[in-house]
Amino acid sequence: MAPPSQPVRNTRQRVVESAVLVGCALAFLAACLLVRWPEAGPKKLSAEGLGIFVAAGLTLIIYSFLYRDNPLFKLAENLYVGVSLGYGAVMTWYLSLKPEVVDPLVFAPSRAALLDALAHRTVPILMGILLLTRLSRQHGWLSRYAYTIMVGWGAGIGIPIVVHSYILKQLGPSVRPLGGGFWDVAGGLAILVGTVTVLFYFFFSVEHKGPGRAVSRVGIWFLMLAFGASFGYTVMARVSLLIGRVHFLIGDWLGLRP
Amino acid sequence: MLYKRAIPLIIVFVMGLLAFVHEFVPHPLSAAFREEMTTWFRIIGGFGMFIGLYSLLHMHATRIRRKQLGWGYSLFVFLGALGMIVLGLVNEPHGPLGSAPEDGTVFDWFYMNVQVPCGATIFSLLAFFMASAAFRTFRARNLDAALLLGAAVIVMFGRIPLSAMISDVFPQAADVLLEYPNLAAKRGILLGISLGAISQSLRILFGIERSYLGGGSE
Amino acid sequence: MRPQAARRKTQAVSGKPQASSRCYLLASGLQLAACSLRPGALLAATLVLACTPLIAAELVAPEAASFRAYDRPSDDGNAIGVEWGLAPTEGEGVAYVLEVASEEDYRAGKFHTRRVPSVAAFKADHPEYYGFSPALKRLHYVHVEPAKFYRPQPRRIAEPSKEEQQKMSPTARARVLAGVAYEQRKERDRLAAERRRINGQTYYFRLAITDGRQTLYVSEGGQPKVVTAAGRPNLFKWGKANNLVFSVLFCAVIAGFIRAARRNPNLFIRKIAGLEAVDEAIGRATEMGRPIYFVHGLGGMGDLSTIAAVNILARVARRACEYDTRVRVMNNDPIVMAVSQEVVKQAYTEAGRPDAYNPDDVPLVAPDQFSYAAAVNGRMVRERPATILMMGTFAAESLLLAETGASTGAIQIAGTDSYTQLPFFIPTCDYTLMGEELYAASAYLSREPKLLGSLRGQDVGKAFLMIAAVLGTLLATLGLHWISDLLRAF
Amino acid sequence: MSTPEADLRRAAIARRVVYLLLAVAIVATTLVPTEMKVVPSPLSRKVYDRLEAMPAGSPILFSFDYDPSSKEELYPMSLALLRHAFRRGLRPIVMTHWLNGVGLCKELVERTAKEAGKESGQDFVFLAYKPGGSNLLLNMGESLKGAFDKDFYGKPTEGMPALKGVGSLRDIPVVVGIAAGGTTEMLIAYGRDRFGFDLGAGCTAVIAPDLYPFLQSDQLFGLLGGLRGAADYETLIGRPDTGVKGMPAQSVAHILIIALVAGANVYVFLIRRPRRKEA
Repeated sequence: MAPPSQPVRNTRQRVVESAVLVGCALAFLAACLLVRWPEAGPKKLSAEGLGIFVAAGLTLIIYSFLYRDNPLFKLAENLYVGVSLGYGAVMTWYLSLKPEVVDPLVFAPSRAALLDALAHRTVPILMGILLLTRLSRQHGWLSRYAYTIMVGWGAGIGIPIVVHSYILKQLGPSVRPLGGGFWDVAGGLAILVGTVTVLFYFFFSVEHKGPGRAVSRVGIWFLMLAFGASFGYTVMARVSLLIGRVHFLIGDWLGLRP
Repeated sequence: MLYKRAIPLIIVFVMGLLAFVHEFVPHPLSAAFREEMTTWFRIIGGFGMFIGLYSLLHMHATRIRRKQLGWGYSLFVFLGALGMIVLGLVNEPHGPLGSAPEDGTVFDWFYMNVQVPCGATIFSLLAFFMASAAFRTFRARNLDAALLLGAAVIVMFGRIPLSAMISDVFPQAADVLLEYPNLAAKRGILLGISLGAISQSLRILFGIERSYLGGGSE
Repeated sequence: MRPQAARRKTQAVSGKPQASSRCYLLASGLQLAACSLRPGALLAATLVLACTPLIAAELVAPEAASFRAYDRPSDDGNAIGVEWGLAPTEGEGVAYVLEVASEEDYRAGKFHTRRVPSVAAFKADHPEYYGFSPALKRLHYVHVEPAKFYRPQPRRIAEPSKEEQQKMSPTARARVLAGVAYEQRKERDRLAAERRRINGQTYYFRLAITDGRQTLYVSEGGQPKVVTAAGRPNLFKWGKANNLVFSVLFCAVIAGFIRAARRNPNLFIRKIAGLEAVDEAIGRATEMGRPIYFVHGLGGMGDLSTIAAVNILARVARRACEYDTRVRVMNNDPIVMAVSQEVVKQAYTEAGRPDAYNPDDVPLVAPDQFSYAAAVNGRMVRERPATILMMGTFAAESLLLAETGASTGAIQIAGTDSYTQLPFFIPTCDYTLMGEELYAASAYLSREPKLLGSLRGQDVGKAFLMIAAVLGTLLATLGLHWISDLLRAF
Repeated sequence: MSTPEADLRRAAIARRVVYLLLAVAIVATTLVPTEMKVVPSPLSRKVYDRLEAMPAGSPILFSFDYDPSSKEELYPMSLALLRHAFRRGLRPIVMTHWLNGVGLCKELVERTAKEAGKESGQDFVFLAYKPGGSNLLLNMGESLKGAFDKDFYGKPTEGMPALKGVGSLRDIPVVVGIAAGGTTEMLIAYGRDRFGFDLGAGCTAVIAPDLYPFLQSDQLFGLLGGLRGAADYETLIGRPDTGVKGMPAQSVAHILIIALVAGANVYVFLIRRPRRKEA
């Protein structure tokens, strides 16, 4: 994951960089010890304390990418991908497969419970196993039977739900009477004009010439203001993430925050 | 060909029609049908998860086997995944057939001190990329981009508490921008996307759209 | 169906359960369209209400004929609807007492009572069942769920006490608790079935009006009038009729246009400004004699945006080959790469230069998100292309690509349906194909019936929405809620 | 035309200077203990008022649909919401639709429950995760205890005091969805519009502007947007925490980025461009 432009590195630069790397590692270890040492001598390192060191180390390694993409960063990133994969697999077992497949059938509390579980769960479990055939090359088509039922249901139920919640309910406020003070009427008109012009901008059956061109221009202005709002909010979001990490490094790791 | 292509398409159509019609029928039978179907999909979902995880691990495994570019790092993906799976299934107080690992287990330690910090930090890198892009490439090259950057500045300044201290006009300006032009445009986009989603559902039901079938030979 | 007759049919004491409820509903449904169109009727109704003088003290019961009970339409059969006309003497202190009794209780003369304030509970409060006709404002209305009066008896499930649970081993305890949970679930299902059975029986209703001092029954021929009804599951939610009509009509329009597009591929689509920008950019690359970069998004071959990207790639490759300019296509998905190689090779042969095609120009750069962006950036900075086209689905890495592309001074054109990334493409690129414009460009170029038909069909939907919004607001401001009621979603 | 290598190096330096500027701005503001008064926005207040208006003991469903990548933005508001729910004596039912968010959800619930002295199964229930997304919501709409027959700790949900009187989503008056992705729209279409509960939303600032159409159509009763939303809610419940502490740094960072964008544009359009015309 190299940063945008990858400067060509000669040996001199390589030496400097490895020296800087060792320096940073030592500084990190010193900071960790310093933080824990003054409290009445070397306290036994609790699991939680060790955890904060590891987390702080990984955070700094990932920020090293800002200087340049380096093996340490790639290692941390791939370790993260691996740990997430493992976590996903374990949690899928404990929260979905075990309670839905193993517990009702293998650990059924009574015969009646077992029969009831068999009645309701055999078909979906068989379809789940069918789904797994997608991984093999020649039997892959068997998985279609599981997919088609799910995709068919999703497409079928999707139509009335989308019409209900995203079209009719959204049209509701667009057909309210324009009433109240000047600003309410102006606001209502602005929303009506905005919605209609944006819809017209994405209208492809009529040439955008003459009046059509004016309407689609207005539509673009509304779109630009909306994307501007999203731009500003996205900046706010990414900055908050960085602030959170800085709070962790300064507060939880170094304990400097008041 | 019948059982590889025709029957699946028939199933899609019948299932879709049932799902569509049952939405309009208040009869208790239709509620029972919905509960049964959603119970099925809840169970199948667990197997679906495994397909996603397996194919990712498989990709990294082939990269290691074939020593492709960056195979060393794929080794770490494997180590991380297998380590977590072993730790998760050990789960000492309850064992693999007990309830999920709770606080204080090594599994939970790795989640809290490796997965959470890495995930949070990687995403926070974007703040830096955004700052540098803001300086080097975000130009008001035409009226549209100028409007966009103008609105962005109004929202960015209006949403921080500092601006409210100076005067109420800034937060109000941001609110007006969000509650009128932004609302109108996003509603227009939402209506457009919804019509697109309905037409895609229709194409799936009538078998015009088949790309989701996949699964090996035609 | 004679709607007028259904309304006037008086309800005999022991008449069969309200058979005409369905036609009553149909009648009110028809009336919705008829009378709200005639503003005159609206005016008449408000006049009648206004001039009913409030007679002091003396209590008068509502008209016996208007007191009726029937199965509530459009429901799962768990409720009975009871309605009665407005009494002349209504007001703050005045309330109604509705008496409910099952078969046995009615014979024994025992009734459950339910108090209804006279200023509330109008039939017009439930448009999802009865529509919007103004007549409903002059009728009181209440849902009655008999199972709330006649509760089924829950059975006690034996549970091991805390101490017993302590003594058991974890697995034994889990098994016992699972057994108890299973019993409790069975009991819950039994109670639900029992409630449905109770709700399905016939019930008898009497109505009285009281102002705290006097109580007066609605009576017919000296006796308090008794009406009966039973809840029955219905087969259609009338409140969702507008949803059904819109869905079916819209799907018919889409299917129609797809079939039309199959017969006549050059169905009209307006010129797409973005495609002209692409042609100009190819021209610029030819003048400067530097390559064109085509950067795919993260989507697979199944995504609409990737299909659109490949269609645009076909045109770019053919045009570039005519002007003898090299096109390099960046990929992150093996299938998309294979398809792109095929498309570029075919475009070169069409342009009469099959020899110019070189597979290395369409490489698989890197598989996952950020390494793909970094690798493409490295190539862009080294090779400094004149034109960069980014088409498909993008995520956070769009910022990395657009920033580096802009800093190399190239003309950048982006096309994506990822609305979260558009705010970053617009200020960095010279032109941006936004959302559906990308699909329109793809349909414009490929003339594929599926894409063409859907696009034109969706346009009809957009036209309907535009007209409905403008007309609806206009009419609503003038006080006519015809369109607003039609679009109400329940 | 300068050589590509020179351009390359200059670009790399410019980029790193900006990175440093941003890092210094945030670290400095975090170190200097500054207090910043937060005036809660109307949309955040609506969420607060809705929870305040709920009678004690009524159930409330929290769906924390985020994972570690959005933790820094959504964990503070989730913490404030749960603290408020426990203080009001409500019965939180906590779940997530995101598999990788289960651990965060567990730590959050256990921490706030211990703080408020509440007991799992008695005062709240942690259902954690089940796959299915919109289908899971439809399933919960018919029977909540059918969808989740066990809670995270393996205890059966049937007969659990925390779920007394809660047969399905129809019996839950208020649901609050905290989203890092598209789950708010899903909660509206497959939940609120069908089962009639009031839906409040919290989300990363990236998505906040896209939810305004649903606020105007009353499909959402309020919205907490990003870290600012958390700061608003912490101020409303009178327990300032990470949200409020982050506001000074947020303000400084915003001003820096505004300066970068405005400055660069002013430099390019007012200073450099006219000179090129003269040459």
